[in-house]
Amino acid sequence: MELSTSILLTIALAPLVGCLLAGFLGKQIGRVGAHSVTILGLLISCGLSFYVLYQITMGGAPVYNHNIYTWFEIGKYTATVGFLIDRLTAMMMVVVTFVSLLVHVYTIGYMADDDGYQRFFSYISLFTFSMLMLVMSNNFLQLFFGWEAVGLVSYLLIGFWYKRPTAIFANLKAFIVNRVGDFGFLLGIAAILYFLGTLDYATAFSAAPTLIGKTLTVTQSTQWDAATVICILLFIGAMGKSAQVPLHVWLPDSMEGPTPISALIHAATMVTAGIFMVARMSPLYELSETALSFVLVIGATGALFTGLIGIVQNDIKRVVAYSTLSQLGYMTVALGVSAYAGAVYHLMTHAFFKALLFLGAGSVIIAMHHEQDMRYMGGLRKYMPITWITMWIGALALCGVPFFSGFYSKDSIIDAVHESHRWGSGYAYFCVVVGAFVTATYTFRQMYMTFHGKERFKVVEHHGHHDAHGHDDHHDDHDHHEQGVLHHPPKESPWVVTLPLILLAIPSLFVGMFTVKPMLFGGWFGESIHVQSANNVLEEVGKDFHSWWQAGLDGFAQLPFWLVFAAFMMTTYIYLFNPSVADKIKSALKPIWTILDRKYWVDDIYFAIFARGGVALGRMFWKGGDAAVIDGVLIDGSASTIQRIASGLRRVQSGYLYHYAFAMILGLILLMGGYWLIGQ
Amino acid sequence: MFNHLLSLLIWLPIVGAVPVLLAGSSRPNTARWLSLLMAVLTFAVSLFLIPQYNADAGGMQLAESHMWIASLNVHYSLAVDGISVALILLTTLVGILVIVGAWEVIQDKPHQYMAAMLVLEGLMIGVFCATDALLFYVFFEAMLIPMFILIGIWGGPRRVYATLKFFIYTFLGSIFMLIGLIYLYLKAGTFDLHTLATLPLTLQEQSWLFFAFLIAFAVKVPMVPVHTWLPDAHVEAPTGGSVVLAAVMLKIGGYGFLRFSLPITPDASAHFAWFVILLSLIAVVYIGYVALVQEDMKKLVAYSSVAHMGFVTLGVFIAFMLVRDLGNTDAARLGMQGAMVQMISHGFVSGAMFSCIGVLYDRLHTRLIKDYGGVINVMPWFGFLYVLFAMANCGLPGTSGFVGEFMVILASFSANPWIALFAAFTLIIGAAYTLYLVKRVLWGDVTNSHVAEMKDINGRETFVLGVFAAMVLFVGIWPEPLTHLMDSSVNQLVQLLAIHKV
Amino acid sequence: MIDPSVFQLVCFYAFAAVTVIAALSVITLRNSVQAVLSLVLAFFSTACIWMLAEAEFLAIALIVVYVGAVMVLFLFVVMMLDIDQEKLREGFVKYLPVGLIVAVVMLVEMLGLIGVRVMHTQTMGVNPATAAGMSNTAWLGMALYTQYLLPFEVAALILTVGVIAAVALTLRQRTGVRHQQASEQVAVKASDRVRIIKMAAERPVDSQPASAQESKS
Amino acid sequence: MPNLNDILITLPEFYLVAAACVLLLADAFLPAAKRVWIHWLSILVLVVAAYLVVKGQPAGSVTAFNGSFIRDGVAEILKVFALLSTILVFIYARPYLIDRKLFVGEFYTLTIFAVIGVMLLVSAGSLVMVYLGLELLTLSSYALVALNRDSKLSSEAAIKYFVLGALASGMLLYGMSMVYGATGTLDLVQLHQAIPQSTMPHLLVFGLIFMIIGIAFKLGAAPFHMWIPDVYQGAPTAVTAFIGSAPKLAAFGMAFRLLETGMGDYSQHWQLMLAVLAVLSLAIGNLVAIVQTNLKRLLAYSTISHMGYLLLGLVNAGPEGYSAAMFYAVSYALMSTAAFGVIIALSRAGFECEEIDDFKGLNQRSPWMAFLMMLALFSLAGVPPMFGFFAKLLVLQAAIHAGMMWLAIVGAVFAIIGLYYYLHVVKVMYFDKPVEGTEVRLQSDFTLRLALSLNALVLLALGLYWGPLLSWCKQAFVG
Amino acid sequence: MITLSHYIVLGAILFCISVAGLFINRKNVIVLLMAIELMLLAVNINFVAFSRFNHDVAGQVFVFFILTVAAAESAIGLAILVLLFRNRSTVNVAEIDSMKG
Repeated sequence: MELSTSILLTIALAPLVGCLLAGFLGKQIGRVGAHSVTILGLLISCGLSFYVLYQITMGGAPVYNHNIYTWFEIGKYTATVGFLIDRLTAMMMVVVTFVSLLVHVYTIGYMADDDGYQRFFSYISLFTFSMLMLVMSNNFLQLFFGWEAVGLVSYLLIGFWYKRPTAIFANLKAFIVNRVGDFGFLLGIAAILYFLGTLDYATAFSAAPTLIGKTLTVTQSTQWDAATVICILLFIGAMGKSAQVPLHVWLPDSMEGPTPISALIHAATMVTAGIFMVARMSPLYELSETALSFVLVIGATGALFTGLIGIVQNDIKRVVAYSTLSQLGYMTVALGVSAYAGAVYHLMTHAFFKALLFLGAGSVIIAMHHEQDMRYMGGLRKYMPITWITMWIGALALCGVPFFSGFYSKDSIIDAVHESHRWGSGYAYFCVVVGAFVTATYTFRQMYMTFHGKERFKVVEHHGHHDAHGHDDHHDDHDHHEQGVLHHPPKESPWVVTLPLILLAIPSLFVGMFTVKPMLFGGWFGESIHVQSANNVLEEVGKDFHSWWQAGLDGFAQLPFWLVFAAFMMTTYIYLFNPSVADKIKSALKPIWTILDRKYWVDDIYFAIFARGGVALGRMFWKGGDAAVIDGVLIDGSASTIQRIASGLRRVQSGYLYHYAFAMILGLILLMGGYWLIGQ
Repeated sequence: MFNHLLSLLIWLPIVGAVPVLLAGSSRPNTARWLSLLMAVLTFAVSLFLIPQYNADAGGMQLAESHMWIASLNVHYSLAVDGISVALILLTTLVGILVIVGAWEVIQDKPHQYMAAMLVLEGLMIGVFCATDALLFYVFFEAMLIPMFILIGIWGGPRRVYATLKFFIYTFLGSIFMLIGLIYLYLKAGTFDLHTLATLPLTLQEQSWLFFAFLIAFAVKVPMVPVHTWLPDAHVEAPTGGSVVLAAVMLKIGGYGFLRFSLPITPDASAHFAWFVILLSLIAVVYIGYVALVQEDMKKLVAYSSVAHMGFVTLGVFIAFMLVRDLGNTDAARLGMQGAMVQMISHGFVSGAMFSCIGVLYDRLHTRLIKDYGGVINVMPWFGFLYVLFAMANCGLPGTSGFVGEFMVILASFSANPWIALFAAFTLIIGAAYTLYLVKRVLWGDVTNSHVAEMKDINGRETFVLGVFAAMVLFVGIWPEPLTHLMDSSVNQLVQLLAIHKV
Repeated sequence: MIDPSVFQLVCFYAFAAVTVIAALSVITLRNSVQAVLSLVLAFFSTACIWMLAEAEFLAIALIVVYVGAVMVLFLFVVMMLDIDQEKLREGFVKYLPVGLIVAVVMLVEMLGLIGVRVMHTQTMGVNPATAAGMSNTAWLGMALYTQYLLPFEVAALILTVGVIAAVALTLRQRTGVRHQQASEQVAVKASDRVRIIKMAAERPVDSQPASAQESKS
Repeated sequence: MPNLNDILITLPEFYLVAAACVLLLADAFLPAAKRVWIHWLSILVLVVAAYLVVKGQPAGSVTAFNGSFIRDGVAEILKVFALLSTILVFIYARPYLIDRKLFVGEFYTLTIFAVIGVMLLVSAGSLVMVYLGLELLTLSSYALVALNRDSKLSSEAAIKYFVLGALASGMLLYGMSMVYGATGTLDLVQLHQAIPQSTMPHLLVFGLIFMIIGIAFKLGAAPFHMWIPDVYQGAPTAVTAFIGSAPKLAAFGMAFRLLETGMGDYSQHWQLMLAVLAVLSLAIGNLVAIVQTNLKRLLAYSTISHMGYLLLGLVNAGPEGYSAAMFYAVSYALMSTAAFGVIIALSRAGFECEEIDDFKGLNQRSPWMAFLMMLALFSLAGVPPMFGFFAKLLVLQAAIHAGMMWLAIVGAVFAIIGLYYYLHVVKVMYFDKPVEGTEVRLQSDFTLRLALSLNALVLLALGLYWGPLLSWCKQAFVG
Repeated sequence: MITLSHYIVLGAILFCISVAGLFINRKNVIVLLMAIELMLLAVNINFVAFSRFNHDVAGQVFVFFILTVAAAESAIGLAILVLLFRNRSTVNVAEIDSMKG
């Protein structure tokens, strides 16, 4: 049965309606009204997404690819707005709407006391709409629309607490760094239009083989392969959005936004848009080995080196953020070895467990009254058991412990890299394997520092005015607090917070077992993902795959697991039994620690070169170019020159009659002389 | 009425200015309502253009022609194509908005202000309608007078310097065009643009004429390096003046290229296209950096206007490269269409940005960025609209600012990827200067007691900004009506590009 | 016997020399009266030169009109205005070289452009008036009152303007100067001349003599 | 022999002479209180004269008094506008003269004599008539400039005007003598025919140079412009208004008669000379005007530059150029009367509103006067849609058509510089605050305000619809 | 034999003397007026000579008019001079510079 356009429109527009209602009528409909309409919108959207997924996978609905309306039509170029619904899309829709729905519910609890309650719901619904537009698009234009729209919402949400200087710095940074990626992305789209003459996916993909042999004239003597140019340009977009090295710098800072956002946008959905996009463009990427190697190396670098930074972080959210960077690197590596399905699969599982980890972290933050520093936590498990357990599920999934969903996705990526013979795959393999150890290290460190060990905070009962304050205000006057001092003992979060945790823990735990075979090795994605047979590493990996149970058991025998185990032992010793070791290691490895703490100085270098440098350049252009040369010399200069000449000339008009007569005589002499010279 | 629709459009506001002026300073409200009535009437009349103009057929329509100066064979001839229609609609709409926007803001001699605005509106419409070069020139220059007055009387502290600079700069540019036009007249015996377009000219003649036209329109657009009048004029102009200047007046430069450089000197234009493209790219990059470090909000937006208008010239001249060198007429259409959409869009976006700054200025009487901060705390609705326009200014998809830039970048990639590379740089630098502005003005905590006392926008301001917002979103989400309106005209222009005169 | 043409030439040179010297005196003499008289001399000698050219009427007119009227007017003004002659000629020598150079350059240019050499061969020919069988005066008069009637009228107009202008600029109705008004004298009535005052027959005893004198007069 | 027909052809001039004499007598006998009659009578006289000029205009060109007088389209237009601008000057002048106790009959009679001079000059058919017409005009003008007998500036201006004017006349005469010597005739038409047979053609060019100086002096073209600023400033404003209008038309007529009617075949010789004068005038006029503080003086320098533009038309040396130049002269006459009219309207006894600073904040105090002045200034600056723009357009076109593109570009560049000082005055009127304590008391004279408004609005109206005037001008030069 | 050039050269010399007189003289306005008379004289000599040379009466008629006009001109010139002297008590050219620039 063909999917109906109205259902798809409803899926996309329901969150938008919610957003508009909550945003424009926020005052009128109140807090309850705001979260009701948005959640209702999401429910509709999510439910229908599941229905669409069902129809696509089980119901035998054909791939839906229709235009809704024409955006412009100029000569042979048309741009439209339309939907392409295949299995990849359907899966993404479900992930997006599901996580979004849970985040909506979670927000009721998390933002309960915030002044911007309605605004927040409006934003996240807007985000859901944008993300849906992105994934459901059937053309590059709409993709770019969604791409930038999620960037906008991300910008708004990172700066949600707009009074905090760090937040408004972070959102500016996020937007501009994303724009750097979009810069490449837009050029990539332009290149596609130039080479393929269309913006429509289907047309472009079917014409993709014609790219072979085409080149782009870069200079008189240099020709670049068309497919490589397109793919690398598009991937630059993905690097921005999916926070790949070296455009990763915005993501850790984006933790300035409220935690639900970190979960939804900066972990589960938006940042994976780049992964989705590359998977979507697989027919193009398959044409360029060079581009894929580029992707591979970038991804691998990110997977290892950003993870390392995670080890030295003390902010609970930042640890998860660096973990996200690292995991995005894994996905990118998968893309780089043509294991698109693996990447998308990891995207899905990661969405669940990473959202879980963020929301769990949020739950902890609520309990700690917006204290995010793990050095002032510890032993929280007895106060908030549900959070504790669910987070452990997420943590184990992240580490890739067998049978957890993360295991299936991550392990198969490592295997796929192992199988690949692409340039750079050796380096990538090293990175992802070591990365597994690193991942486990920061994950366990985080869990121990938060939930286990001694309590490193004091509870001072205090019936001051702070009781009346919402979370929002806590941030404002955070500095007035002595760190590690709570006025109430931590307690488990309300059900609106824990329910989403539980609902996310379930897929984090189980989704891998049930979906690994069809999705990874069963060709579930069908036509959505195109892999050339020579590149099909997953098929190679799949040859050893028999069942989820078997694979899980085999997992215990493999190198990654033992690395995770080693990390487990190490962190358990250090953080559970002998915390002083941590400091000793830190001082012993001071240089390395400094490198990691300074994040390889990437931020500093960028700030110095691009921010300060840009401003200095601008000032130079302005004062030197505009003010000094153009205005000073050319405009005002010529004006004053004229003025000077005029003042000189007026002195000729001396007022003396004999001078006047003399001027006339001179005129006569000159006319006569001139005529004498020229005329005769 | 439809036979003289264009005349009606031109003269209605100009004649309408007389009763407004006569209302005198003693009856300011009469003057205000009268001028609003005139502006609304003009807008209403301009709406008739949509059904009356056949967008599919393209070409010059609704023509009127009367002998004006028989002994010089000068005609009072008017006609519009799709591009003109779009620009006229923009003008009439902005006409209403500036009058509403100035309602109680202008307390000093409001009748003169409103009358000047109406005259200006009529003259600008005249520019877009004229198909006789001399008539065009007359409207083109006459515009300067009301604008000169507007900036000079109601402007800021350095208004005199700014308005003199504005007037003389523009006059400087156009006087050379006049000489070019006279030369053409002497060759062709007419000022009729259509005839001039078919006049055979050698490449050398074309080159001289091209530069005569270039300097006139480059100043108006404005292009680097003759842009420095714009920041000064904008900074000192009253809000309404800035809005009209940015929204409509700058477009006349771009429009002029289409009406003069392109059909009359196609070969020279193609020959020197690289030069204009180079200047356009410099506008995008160089001006972007300059905008980044501005301390005055209006100056910043003014510089951003220069950068955005760079896309207009880029789009027009990239079309030459595409048609002449590569034979890619479709991409040329895309580029030119992009330029046109960018003109309309920039009209809305910059108009809106200047209106926003006007809103702030009316409250705090300063335009310095450092005097603000945390405005969103006290003016949330304003903040919402401001962010929307800022996003449009940095070309976010879904807003009108994106459409034109997108098309132009797509087209320029087809011509040369390096051009596209520099053009697309606007994505980064545009976002940087715009959002840096937003950050410093809107976000943050209120640190200034004056800011704390600011009131959110009132109904009048909401109307003005709301209309702008609606247009920005409409064009951004569904540009097809706009592109369709202009498409056949653009196509015809592109066909002209291919015709060699030598 | 001297050849008449040679005699004419000698005369010409003599008069021309006098004219030039007189002209130079006009612009160099310190005393204005002397300058005017030099000018008169220049006019006289020029009139003689015109005689040589057989333009008798104009020669006479020059003397009658110029020397007789215009120069007298000049002299009159020079003498009327009380001018400090000495002061007026200070610094004259300073500018002489410049003036001389310019004048010489101009003369050279003029003579060069006129082409004096070419002209040197051109003689004056017969007297046209004699050829027409008329005296010079009649010849001139015939043209003046027929062909040049309109200019003649205009010249009259110019003279009128000269009169009006001179009067308008210099005539002053001075206040405080008593003129004899004949019409008023004629139109006077007896009542204007004599005023009869009625006086009281008796006067108060204590009134002072001074006031009585006043009222009487 | 002259006959009645000659009289009929010259009827407007004879009529004016007679009327001037009547006015002269009337002035002598009217008591001072009734002198206002002279004013109205003079205007009536001029109106009737204009009527006679237009009414009796024959088709084509006719001559009278043995060719001394030419009555053709060129003369007609110049006379009509000379009379018209003089009428305006009379209307503007009355309150000004009354305020300064200069309200005397001589002003009217001398001005009318000057106008007669203008009319004779533009109709001159021989070198004698050119000279006599010119002298009639200039002698009257000398007297008019000195009319304010108690003013130091007036008498200074008059003496400067007189000496330089006499020098220029002398040069003109010297040139005429040379031309006469080369051709043996004074009649312009015969001169034209005699030129090819001349045995001394070098004398012709030599004489031409001197005659051009005479013309340039009358126009006020640099470097023969030195009298203009001082005379404009020193003369009573009413007289300045006159000197700025009708005599410029006469100067054009004189140039046309001498250069085209007389020496049209020598155009290749005088074109370049005029071009040089044009460049110098444009440069000096526009540049020095920038640094002026006195509005009358500023307008004087602006006159110099305008005469440069007029010369741009003349260098074309063809019907097109002549019509452009005449159009320019007409437009200039109207613009300058309007500008001086405003100065008069703002002046009053004891206060000459002639410093630019006196105009500060005029828009606040008298918006209408400011508006009229703005119209005049923008017209002078040549900004469309004002009349002055089209005049500039035509002369630029004429110059380009003559193959002198460089000259047109020079004209264009100086138009920009010129724009600056006109804008400066607009700026002072509109953007500056009025000086405290100086309020403007407008002349309440109704006819002045009406005429001034009409005069300024005509600049706008003619800017919008100038076709008929141009056709008229072109018509005059056809055939 | 007196030729045309004799007269013309004399005219030119007189013309130059009068021109020199105009700007060498820096003091007395009256001398300026006299220089102008000299200039007219130079012109008259030219006219008379050319008239004789061309066998044409017009030149002499012109001289007649020049003489007439010169008389009127002198009258007005002297009137202005008197006016100037009354107003400023001087006829010193170097002191008549109230207006300049």
